[in-house]
Amino acid sequence: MSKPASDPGTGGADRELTMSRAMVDAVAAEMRASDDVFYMGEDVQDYGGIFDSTEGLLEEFGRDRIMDVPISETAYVGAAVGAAQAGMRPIAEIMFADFVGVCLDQVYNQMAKNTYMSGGAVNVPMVLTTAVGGTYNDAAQHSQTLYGLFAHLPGMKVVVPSTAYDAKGLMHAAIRDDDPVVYMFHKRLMGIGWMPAPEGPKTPVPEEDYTIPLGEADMKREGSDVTVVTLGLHVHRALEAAEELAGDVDVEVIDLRTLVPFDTETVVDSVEKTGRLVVVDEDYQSFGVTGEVTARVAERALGSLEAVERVALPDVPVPYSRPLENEVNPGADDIVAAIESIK
Amino acid sequence: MSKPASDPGTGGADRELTMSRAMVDAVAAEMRASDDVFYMGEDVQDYGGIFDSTEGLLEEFGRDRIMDVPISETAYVGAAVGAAQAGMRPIAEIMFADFVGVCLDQVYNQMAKNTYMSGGAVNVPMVLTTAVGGTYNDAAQHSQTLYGLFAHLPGMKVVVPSTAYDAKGLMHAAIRDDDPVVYMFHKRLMGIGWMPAPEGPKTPVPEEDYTIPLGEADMKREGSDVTVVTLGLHVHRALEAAEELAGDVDVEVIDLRTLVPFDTETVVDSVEKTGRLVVVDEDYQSFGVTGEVTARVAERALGSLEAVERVALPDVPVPYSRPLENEVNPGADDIVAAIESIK
Amino acid sequence: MVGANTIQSMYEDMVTARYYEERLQEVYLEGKQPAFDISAGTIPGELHLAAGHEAAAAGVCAHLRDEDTVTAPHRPHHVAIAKGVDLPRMTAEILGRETGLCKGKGGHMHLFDPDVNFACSGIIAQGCPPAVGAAMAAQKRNEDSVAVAYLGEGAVDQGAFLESLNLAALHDLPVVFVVEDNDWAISMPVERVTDVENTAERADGFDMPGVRVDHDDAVAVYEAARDAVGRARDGNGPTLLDVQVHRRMGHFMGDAEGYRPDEDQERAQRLDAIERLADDLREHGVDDAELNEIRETAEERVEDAIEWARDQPEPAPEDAYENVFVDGTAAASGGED
Amino acid sequence: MVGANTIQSMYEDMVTARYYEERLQEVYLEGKQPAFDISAGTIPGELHLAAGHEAAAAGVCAHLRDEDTVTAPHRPHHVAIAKGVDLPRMTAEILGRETGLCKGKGGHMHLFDPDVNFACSGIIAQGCPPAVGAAMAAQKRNEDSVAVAYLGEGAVDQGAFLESLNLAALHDLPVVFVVEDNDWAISMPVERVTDVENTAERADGFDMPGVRVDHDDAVAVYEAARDAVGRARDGNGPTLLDVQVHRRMGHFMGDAEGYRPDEDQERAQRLDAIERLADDLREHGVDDAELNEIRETAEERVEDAIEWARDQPEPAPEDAYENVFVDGTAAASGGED
Ligand SMILES: Cc1ncc(C[n+]2csc(CCOP(=O)(O)OP(=O)(O)O)c2C)c(N)n1
Ligand SMILES: Cc1ncc(C[n+]2csc(CCOP(=O)(O)OP(=O)(O)O)c2C)c(N)n1
Ligand SMILES: [Mg+2]
Ligand SMILES: [Mg+2]
Repeated sequence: MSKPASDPGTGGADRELTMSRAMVDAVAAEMRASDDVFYMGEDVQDYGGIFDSTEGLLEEFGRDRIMDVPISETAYVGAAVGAAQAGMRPIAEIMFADFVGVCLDQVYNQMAKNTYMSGGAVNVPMVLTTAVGGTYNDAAQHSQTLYGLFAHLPGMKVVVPSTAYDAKGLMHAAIRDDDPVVYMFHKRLMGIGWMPAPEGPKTPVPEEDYTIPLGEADMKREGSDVTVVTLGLHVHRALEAAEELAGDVDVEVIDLRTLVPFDTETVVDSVEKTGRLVVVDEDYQSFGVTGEVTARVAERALGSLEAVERVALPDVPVPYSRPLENEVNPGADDIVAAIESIK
Repeated sequence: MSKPASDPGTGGADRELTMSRAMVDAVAAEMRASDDVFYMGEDVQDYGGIFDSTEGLLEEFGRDRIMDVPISETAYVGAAVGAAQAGMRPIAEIMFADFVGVCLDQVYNQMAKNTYMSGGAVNVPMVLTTAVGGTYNDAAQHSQTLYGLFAHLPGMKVVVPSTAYDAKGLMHAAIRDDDPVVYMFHKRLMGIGWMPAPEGPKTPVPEEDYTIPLGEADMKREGSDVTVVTLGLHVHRALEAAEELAGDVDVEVIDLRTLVPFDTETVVDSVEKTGRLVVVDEDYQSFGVTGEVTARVAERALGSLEAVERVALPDVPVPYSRPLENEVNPGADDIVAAIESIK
Repeated sequence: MVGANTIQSMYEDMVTARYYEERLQEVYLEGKQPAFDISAGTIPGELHLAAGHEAAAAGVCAHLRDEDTVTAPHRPHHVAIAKGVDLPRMTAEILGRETGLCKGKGGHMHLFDPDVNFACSGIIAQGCPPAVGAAMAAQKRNEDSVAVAYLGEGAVDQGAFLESLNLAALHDLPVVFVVEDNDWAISMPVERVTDVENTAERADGFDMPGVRVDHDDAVAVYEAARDAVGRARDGNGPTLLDVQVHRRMGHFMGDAEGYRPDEDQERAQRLDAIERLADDLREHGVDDAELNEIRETAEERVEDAIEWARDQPEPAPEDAYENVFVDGTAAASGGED
Repeated sequence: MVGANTIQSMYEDMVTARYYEERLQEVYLEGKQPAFDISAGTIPGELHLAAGHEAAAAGVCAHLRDEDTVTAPHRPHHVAIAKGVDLPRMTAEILGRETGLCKGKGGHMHLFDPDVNFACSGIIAQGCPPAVGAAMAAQKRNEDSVAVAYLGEGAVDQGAFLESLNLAALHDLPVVFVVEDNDWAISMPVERVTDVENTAERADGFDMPGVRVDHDDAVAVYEAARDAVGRARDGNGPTLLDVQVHRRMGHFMGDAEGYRPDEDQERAQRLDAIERLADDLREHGVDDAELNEIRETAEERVEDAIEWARDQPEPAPEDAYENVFVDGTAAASGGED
């Protein structure tokens, strides 16, 4: 089911969708298919989700299944855990991933652990959706991705789509999954009217249902000189960097798509081919995604690894002012520089 | 001030202390020196801290300075943030690091970020103490170290002592530090009556004050064949493994002691000497300490790095039953095996 | 009025729970003497026993069916027994055995029995939101099952509880919150952590009825719970019950209670809900021989459970990698995959 | 009785705040038309303006001194102005300039002015615990300063607020919690998120006085706050004030308020606390010329602040690495160290 961005969808006949429409498309289809699926979040009814994550769903499904909830993330995320254990398939939205600090216990000590702690006697088939990322000067408490935080804590799968095609397939897979899945969508990719997306995320999307298996990275661009491993918004920045270097350096771009489970093989195979690794991440650099990717390659393909660079948020909270945020959030130029430094 | 465990303290005349006594010693000295220092936590008054972290302090300092608090971690950790910004030097204890999920927002969005978000206009000179670790079958919600989680989030320093000598010096440094410091003490090292400690953590400890600068790793054992980088309880397991292999493999053991700031130099220098790296951690393996250490070495000393192994909790919640916990929590035997696999 | 059969059934639960805790205490100390080592012996780790809390379990659970959900906190055994959790498998779990409720992965603070919809969590008050969620599921499915969340009086200052009150009241969810007030949160007496004398007062501010049961009288609890569970089942929304109980043992095994005044400990021993209920039964014409028989039957059940559990094998070390995900996704996203 | 000087001073704060928000709205939209792009223009990112909330700020802050601490939420400007935060530097911060209060690192949701002990946080209700902590510091140091935590009515279902009530009451801390009830939490009307009509009712269950001020009448707020701040300053503990205000603009700039009934928006425009206060001043004999003068002075102050801010330089990119730690520890524990 995995398709490169260069030829997404099932054919020319497919409509193009923004990432948010593709995500909503999958939610709607799953809600039609089963009464057990419902959506809880702040401003998901009349507002349709601050980042369009539920746009249009209220009309079709009504207020019992598209539920506005009090600003009580612990209570409603925990309620999703309880409803999931009772056999439903709730989707709970944390408006910004930055807010997980007010409800992390329900996320990592309950949602993610109940299956294991019960020896598999219970399971928690829920999806936790949340918006991530910066680039629009929303400062330190509204710009984080926190990919590494979620992925570090065992028991939840973690999904980060970068295109409309992937967003739909991953959402279908997430809702049908019998385990808890954290679905992290980047605000800048959603195609929201007031936050223009780059070119890449809007893709052809088939009308029919399809799933993208969790745990499969996607080669978004083939190349032979350097492997860039990344996710989310930075897939598009990496592709931009690759285009810029085309002719000079032949860059392979791997979109992780899911962090848990992690597709080590695709990454390692690529580095065995190119010998050079650049890991790009919008999350804080240390103790996060870039370290993990580097370590997996070092463990398995140290002999092939000629050079490695990490390009990530340099362990500072996200600053507000434009020149400051631009400095710390890796741009295509930073990726180009990293590639050139080891090519 | 940094001293190897083989010769801790200032001389033979020093009394030997357990790690908990050494930690309390420093807290008491700082409380005597300044009325701004006070301690908040659950069961820190009459109980003296479930893990002896405040044993004896109530008698000397009374209930206004050693404060039992409601089971409201968000409220009292946040109160520490406010008191610190008002110029005091509070110490707030989260009884088990596992509970940080109920108050993470105060920890990472307020305590750790206020300095940066204010452009340095305010600072938050507080210490967050917390007990970490397994080995006594307390299961998934009471056995985590979460080192990687804390270290990943910028704006807080993170300290993990492994001996009484280090515990005292790091606690003095932490309280005097003008930034927030998370002080993570391993239950198994404290020397609590009902949880026997291994040999190593009880060391001679000088009567007088001394600080161990944050950000300095400590070579706990010199060796030339393999570098083992670790922290906390696993320093002692690594030393045990090193002894076991002595004569066959000459193992260097580096105790990180602080995760933030991170002493890259000591680690890299060692690997440049030995060429072989084993990273050992009691936290979950992926997206954590072992990945970060490996990546730092790979970035800076790829040419010297001949082999790397990670030994950590294999991304499962901590299981209860004895054979299961023993399986996942790295033992000296696992460290021996890892060293032998790459020697 | 509460009939003799009901009282007798509660009495059975309560003597079972009491004897269970007394025997677990003994089993727990096996291998931990003379020097107490928490990680040694037949049962390692923390163990929180509920002797003195039985009335709160029996009085509420008497109104529950298997479909009803109960979430319990770190001190769960008495509630589990009253809810009908499989006693041998629960005991095997506490002993860390392969055939335990959770295959030895959960231990005594994390008991899950989906057959009777029982679960627990060792994090203070964090069982409340999932109970609210179970009630939400029932409401959405038009089922008349209810959910009960147990918590200690020390947990009522935790956001998870307070937020849950609001969410439950807002949607008129079929939830009953049961606060077991044993006067202590480990070493902290209730006056040290809140100015509010009884938690029922808090319910008001969330537009929810709050009822205080001042003595751990199982019959009084039963009556208060009848209204509360009935309200929930009838679709009339949640209730907060605040039940006075007594902690007869330390907070956890090994707690010498140095902080606790002798009179307080003595009072807990004196005010015994089980004896009170025996008197009630006597008033209903049950004689001492019958009471003895009930107790003996309960004791036998407990002994059988413990004996069975002791005979069970420990899990194999490699089982540690199973059950992170139900679909068989490799345990280790990082380990040897 | 509230004297003319006091009313006039509140009026000054309020017209300053109102004009400030109106002007910021204009500045914010610079560079964002015709197509609204949140990251474009003079002020990027979210912007939450407080037109219609002014009475809650002026009425409470009138009782405060520089030493008193105030924490504000995501909608902070009116409170900052009433507390005496440096207006030009605040504006420079909102414009992301180097000489802003926070060197351009904080932005409009994270304004810190230690000179007047003002701080904010963009996470709902998370300003409450630090306010409790500031009060705790005052109590420990035997100082008579107080702390005020502002929050919206949408924040009262968040654990951080509820836990803070208990901790403040328990230690009789000098804190005043001020709920600004503007009927909306973004698009969620208050009835959708709680059954409780006014938050003051919640105070009871935490053993704290709760006072509802039903209209955004600055004088009524002033009087309620006099008692509340006075109680705190005298060592008699915390109070919860619940003040009705009105949201005259969208939740944030760019919010078209499609969810909001026209009548509700019209009502917010009609019920204007500033006009009401102008009437009060007239009753005190202040004539329209004087009122005009006050307004003009306020407008000039605002214009000066904006003009100054516009002239300020942006921070240099490399400044991003500073201020993670005050002691100069390298910004990046991982970056190019
Ligand atoms: C969030 C959190 N904080 C602290 C603890 C540690 N802890 C476990 S039990 C307990 C006391 C609980 O008291 P109470 O709720 O009254 O229940 P009791 O033990 O008296 O039955 C504490 C503080 C925890 N498990 N979770
Ligand atoms: C913990 C958390 N959850 C959600 C949000 C997103 N959010 C920001 S403002 C807001 C609504 C707040 O409403 P209210 O408290 O009434 O304040 P108002 O905006 O009306 O002034 C929400 C949901 C947040 N900042 N923090
Ligand atoms: Mg209790
Ligand atoms: Mg509001």
